[in-house]
Amino acid sequence: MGNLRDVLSPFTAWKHLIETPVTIRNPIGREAADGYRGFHQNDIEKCIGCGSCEVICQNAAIDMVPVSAPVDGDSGLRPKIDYGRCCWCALCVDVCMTGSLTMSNEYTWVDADPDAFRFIPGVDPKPWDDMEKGYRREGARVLTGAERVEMGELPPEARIDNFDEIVVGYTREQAMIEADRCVECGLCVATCPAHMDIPDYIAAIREGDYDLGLQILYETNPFSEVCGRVCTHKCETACAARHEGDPIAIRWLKRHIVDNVSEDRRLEIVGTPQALPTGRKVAIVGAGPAGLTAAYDLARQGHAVTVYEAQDKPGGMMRYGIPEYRLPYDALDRDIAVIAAQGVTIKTGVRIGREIAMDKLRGEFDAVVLSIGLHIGRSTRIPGTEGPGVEAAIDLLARITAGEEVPVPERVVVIGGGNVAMDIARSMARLQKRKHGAVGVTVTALEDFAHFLADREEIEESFDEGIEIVDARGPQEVVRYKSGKRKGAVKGLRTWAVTSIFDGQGRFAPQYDQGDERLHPADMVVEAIGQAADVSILGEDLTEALEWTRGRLAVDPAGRSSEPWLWAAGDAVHGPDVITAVADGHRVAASVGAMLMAMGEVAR
Amino acid sequence: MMRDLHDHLKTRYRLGDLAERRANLAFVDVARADLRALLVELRDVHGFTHLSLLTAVDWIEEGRFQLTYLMNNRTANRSLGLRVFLDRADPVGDTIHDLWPTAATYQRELREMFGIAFPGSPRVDEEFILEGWTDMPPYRRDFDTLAYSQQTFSDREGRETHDPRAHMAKKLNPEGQR
Amino acid sequence: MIRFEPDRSQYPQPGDDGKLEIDLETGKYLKLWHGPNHPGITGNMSVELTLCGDEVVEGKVHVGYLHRGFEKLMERRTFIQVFPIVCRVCVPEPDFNEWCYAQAVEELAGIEAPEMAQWTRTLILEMGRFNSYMMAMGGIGGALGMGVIGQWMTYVRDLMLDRFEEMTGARIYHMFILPGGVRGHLPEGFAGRMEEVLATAERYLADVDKAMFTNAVFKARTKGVGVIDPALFEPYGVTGPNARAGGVAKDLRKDAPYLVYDQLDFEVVTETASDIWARAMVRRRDIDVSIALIRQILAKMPKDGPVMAKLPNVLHWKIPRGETYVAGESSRGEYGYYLVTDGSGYPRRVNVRGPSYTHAMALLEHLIPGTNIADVAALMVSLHTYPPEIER
Amino acid sequence: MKDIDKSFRKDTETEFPLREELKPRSVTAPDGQVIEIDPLQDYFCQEPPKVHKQSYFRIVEDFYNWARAHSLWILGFGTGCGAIEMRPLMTPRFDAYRYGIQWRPTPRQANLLVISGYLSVKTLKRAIRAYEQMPQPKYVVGLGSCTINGGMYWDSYNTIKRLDDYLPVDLYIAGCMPRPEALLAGFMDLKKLIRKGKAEGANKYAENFDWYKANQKSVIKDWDMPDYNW
Repeated sequence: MGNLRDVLSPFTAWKHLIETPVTIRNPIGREAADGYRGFHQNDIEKCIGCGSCEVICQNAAIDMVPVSAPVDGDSGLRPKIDYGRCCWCALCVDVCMTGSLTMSNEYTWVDADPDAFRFIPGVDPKPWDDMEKGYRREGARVLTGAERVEMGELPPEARIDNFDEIVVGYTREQAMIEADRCVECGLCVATCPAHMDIPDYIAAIREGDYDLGLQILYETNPFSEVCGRVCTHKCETACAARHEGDPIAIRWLKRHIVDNVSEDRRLEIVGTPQALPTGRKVAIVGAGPAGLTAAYDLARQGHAVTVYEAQDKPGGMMRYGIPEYRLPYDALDRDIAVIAAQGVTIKTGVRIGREIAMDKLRGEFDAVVLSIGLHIGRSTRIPGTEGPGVEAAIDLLARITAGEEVPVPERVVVIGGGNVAMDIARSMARLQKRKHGAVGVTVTALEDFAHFLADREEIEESFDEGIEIVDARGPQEVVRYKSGKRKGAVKGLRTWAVTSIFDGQGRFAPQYDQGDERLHPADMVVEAIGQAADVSILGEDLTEALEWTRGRLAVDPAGRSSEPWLWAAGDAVHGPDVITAVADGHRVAASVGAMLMAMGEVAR
Repeated sequence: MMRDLHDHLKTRYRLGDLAERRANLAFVDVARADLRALLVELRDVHGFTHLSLLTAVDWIEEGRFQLTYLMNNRTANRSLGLRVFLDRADPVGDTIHDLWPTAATYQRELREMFGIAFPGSPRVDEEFILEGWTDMPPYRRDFDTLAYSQQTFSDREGRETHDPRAHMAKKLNPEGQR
Repeated sequence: MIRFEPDRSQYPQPGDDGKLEIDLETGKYLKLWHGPNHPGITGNMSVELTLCGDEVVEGKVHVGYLHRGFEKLMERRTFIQVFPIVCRVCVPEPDFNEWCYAQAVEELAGIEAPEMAQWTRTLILEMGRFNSYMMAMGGIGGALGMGVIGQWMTYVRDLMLDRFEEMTGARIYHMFILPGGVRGHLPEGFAGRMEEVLATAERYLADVDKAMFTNAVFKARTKGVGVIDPALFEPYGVTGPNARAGGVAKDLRKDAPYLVYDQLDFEVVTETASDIWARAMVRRRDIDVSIALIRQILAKMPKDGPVMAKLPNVLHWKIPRGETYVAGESSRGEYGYYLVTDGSGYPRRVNVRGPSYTHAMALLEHLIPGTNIADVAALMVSLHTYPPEIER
Repeated sequence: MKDIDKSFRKDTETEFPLREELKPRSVTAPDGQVIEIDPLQDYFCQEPPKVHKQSYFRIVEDFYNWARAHSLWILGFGTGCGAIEMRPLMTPRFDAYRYGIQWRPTPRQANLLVISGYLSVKTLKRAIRAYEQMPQPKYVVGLGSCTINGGMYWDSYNTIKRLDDYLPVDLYIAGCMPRPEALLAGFMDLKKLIRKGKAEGANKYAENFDWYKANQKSVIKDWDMPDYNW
């Protein structure tokens, strides 16, 4: 038996009688901790509706419901949360690609109606919408990779005196890591002009199944090798990962797939047309991306396709506009080889309108597709542009590709801030380095760096290569020597500083600060401010018969002109890049194919 | 250390290769006929006196169940997982409740959740966790818990979700053009 | 000590096969369902007791009332999706599940959590242990009619839950230990507020010592009652405080140090009697160890540093084929996760080895016969079992 | 109710046998007397529950409701995780007793059944018995996601998804799990409902008794007990 202490000591508990009670006076609605995981909040302006929250939710508590119209990079969907499912684990907050989804520290919600516990945070008003406290993700997004795998490049000193390809391409390991970052939301698909199945081929990389990846690429784009190098990758601007980190390197991943499938294997996978020959004939004018894509599609449908190309080699702007250091010719040749393998006849060195008239094509073929591109360089028409020493960028690029001799003076000034300006500047820099051992190129652009048209990496690489880029300069005059031995030769470009480019209505109307005038010394001025289509090939009668809008051939959404046998595609009607041209090619091919099919039905 | 033990035992029992996970944890395949003798030796000679757990893994593609006997030597703090494979079509295990009485509980669970029979194990056929279960043993891989749940218990209606990619394709490119 | 010794001659005798012949229809026996809805049961489980007089002649444990099929559900969730559900396996001490799972995944995926995360995890586990012991302490008091002990302990536990809340963002299911690290850093001034809680706890624990452990009634009802023969420890898989109460100085924190326990200074608490009192006392003294550990961790842990290792994209995270077993010393004994992966994005099999599994089933059924009906609740509580981890 | 896929209902055709102790039999008492017993007749009620009639006078009914609202006696049956947050309510810190709320160990003394989260099918069976044994008027509160739409066990084979298919729920409290403060807020709301006479779950149960029974029996496949459990 216990002693007396054992009996008495329990009574010491009575001292609590005189202690202050620990009771919380008003427990209902007591504020939770600052970082409490309470009810959800969503900044719907910031949210892009990528649905990663839905994917990660293991309770199937989140539905994506339409709230606004979809636009590039925003599906218009917003998460609707079912509090009959939620477990407040906040993985949705942690995975949120934009950081829009958070949690308040509110926790009281009582209702007699079980169907009431569903709401769209940020859309359905709730008392906790504006609460400051609650769970926020600490630091950067960690559940999905935020940083892009850096792409290997030739260093400037190794690349400046040659036209070798700069970009090295990902190794398998690098590609795997980069592909792993994709959250497969698919927002990019709508933004891509050709609607490529981007998440699918990225998934194929993760699986290491390059054959499958290539197959997916070819479903939407026969120029994957080209696009894997020079695509303007609008998709990456819609990428969910860009909001808190770098967008997925979609372009490089595409290239990675093609790089990892041998040429023979590629021909094997793509195969030849499975459709029976239809006996229908289609003529395509211009072997650029739009024309060849249309040719590929139509050939796969079983039609006999003939492509006419004025230049010596097919490829159009891809060959004659894009410098070799960005797109090696053999890469382009490999893509074209697959298209040719579909039974497409490509006749090069044939200029329609000169050697063969359009009318003849009309007579010989069931349909004609015009994909002539933009091969005439526009001029600023400022004083001094007429005369020697002023060149159009597009002409120069084509001549460089063709292996012709081009003038390479020690000082060159380029007018323009787009990718073509960069292309010619960098090509000239290479030629200068070879010839003179030094780079002397200045690029003058209307836009300031914040609004530059050329890709950021183009600008950075240009700087690396020693090219001077002066932003916000408006060209006023090509100054020529008035006298002396070099009379009439180009002396330089006079520019004013730009204060604004567009007026209040958004029209192009540059304003200058005339006090800020500079003369950029030059021996040659290259204009790279845009191109135009050479529509003279149509001939007068046809030009007369067709409808036009603002100098461009008028076409319906499917690319058909006002003449039922004539379609137009590519830069000439839509612009401005390879992937848009590819998309255009598909569209036109579908329209042509439908027409041919209808003809077939009638004939039968 | 584990390797020494493995080399030592390999001479007398049909053992697979030793898969070392950590310095103090390894797994090894054991022929079913050798299991009991091996367990007894491990317990009585090598100090693996503690049965950490006994459970099964369903390798449905390979048509067999894996029984894992995780033995622990509490003095040396080493664990050895013994893997015994049973034919999935007629899974019968050997009871070890007389070696470790607590194994009877594990065996009851395996009987109920995987449908592995352990003849002779006490109360092995009694209901353990489930009650009135009429379907196949639920831990088997071919049992689809989601489908079962959807069939058996009703969801609250009115939920609909949209895939961002398909939704955008439908809204922005209704004709499905490429 | 006076003990009532019943006349056992009237009791059922084992038959030839060693089993009791109990014919309820004779009217000599009473079948009593202790649970699932019963104030003297440790959670939602039940013990089917057969009584002869007020002595229990047979007890069958019934579990499964809380079975949610976790192990099945985990097989159809990705590795990150499993993270929120593991803590639900054991309600009163959820953190152990989070750690075991995270550790197992990290091991198979070849990831190492940063040092800061290791310390934070240790802190969380000790806080969880403290809370779990508080429930056990209150439960033992409650089972023996000392409701006030339960009131005090629940209050102290609640203070600790407040610390959990500010640290992790939740009271019960903290979901803080992600595979790869932990979700965040400690808030400003956390150590100071923790110290207040620990001081309050110590004050209340001193009261518990006086009101319970020196209480004549408590001693009379627990000493020598519900003795587990240490020879049964191995066959019945008894681990943790239940074994330490029988003099087995085994503690995985010491024997197979995980996290940062090898950098902490503490001793393994043991008792020798192996009865209810010893089991309560081991836990009581282990609370002191936990308190000291929390103080040590807060003093020694790094002030800043990364808390997450670099993870692959968790939305399609695949782990190569492999299997592992990760165990630690929970407040109830060896708590482990057996994880099997098959190279896919989902676990092939997850098996949770909860200490209650062995303690509440085979061991309890072995201990119950021969006890007085009034002691059954105390016996169960002293084993400190949580039903959700038995059936999962 | 859903169309039922036969592959998931293997034994629905065969009636589950009644539990042994519920079968009629004759028993010999220790003194040798033989007694015929039929447990279903002898121990259980044969009547389905009836609608609890309101008082004829509005003022009397209001008074009753006022009284009912101020004595919520909760059945201390922790059916799932959420029970752990009920415990703090019973202690001085949150002190639910000051609001007239207390816990009772037996259904016979309780008028509020709190389903604390998910219900496994096995517990559902007990919860139904507990509910039916409670005297009228009685109320049911569902805690957390699980009672509303299955919560995180939405794809589990062993937990129900919608509590209102099986028991009449008067009020739901969101959370996983709801904090003690949220529970108190819920109980306060329940009081308001009771005072307004809107917490009529028990009557709904009586009125739709067959529907509830059919739902209950569709998931409790070993229905080996009487239909009326009071």
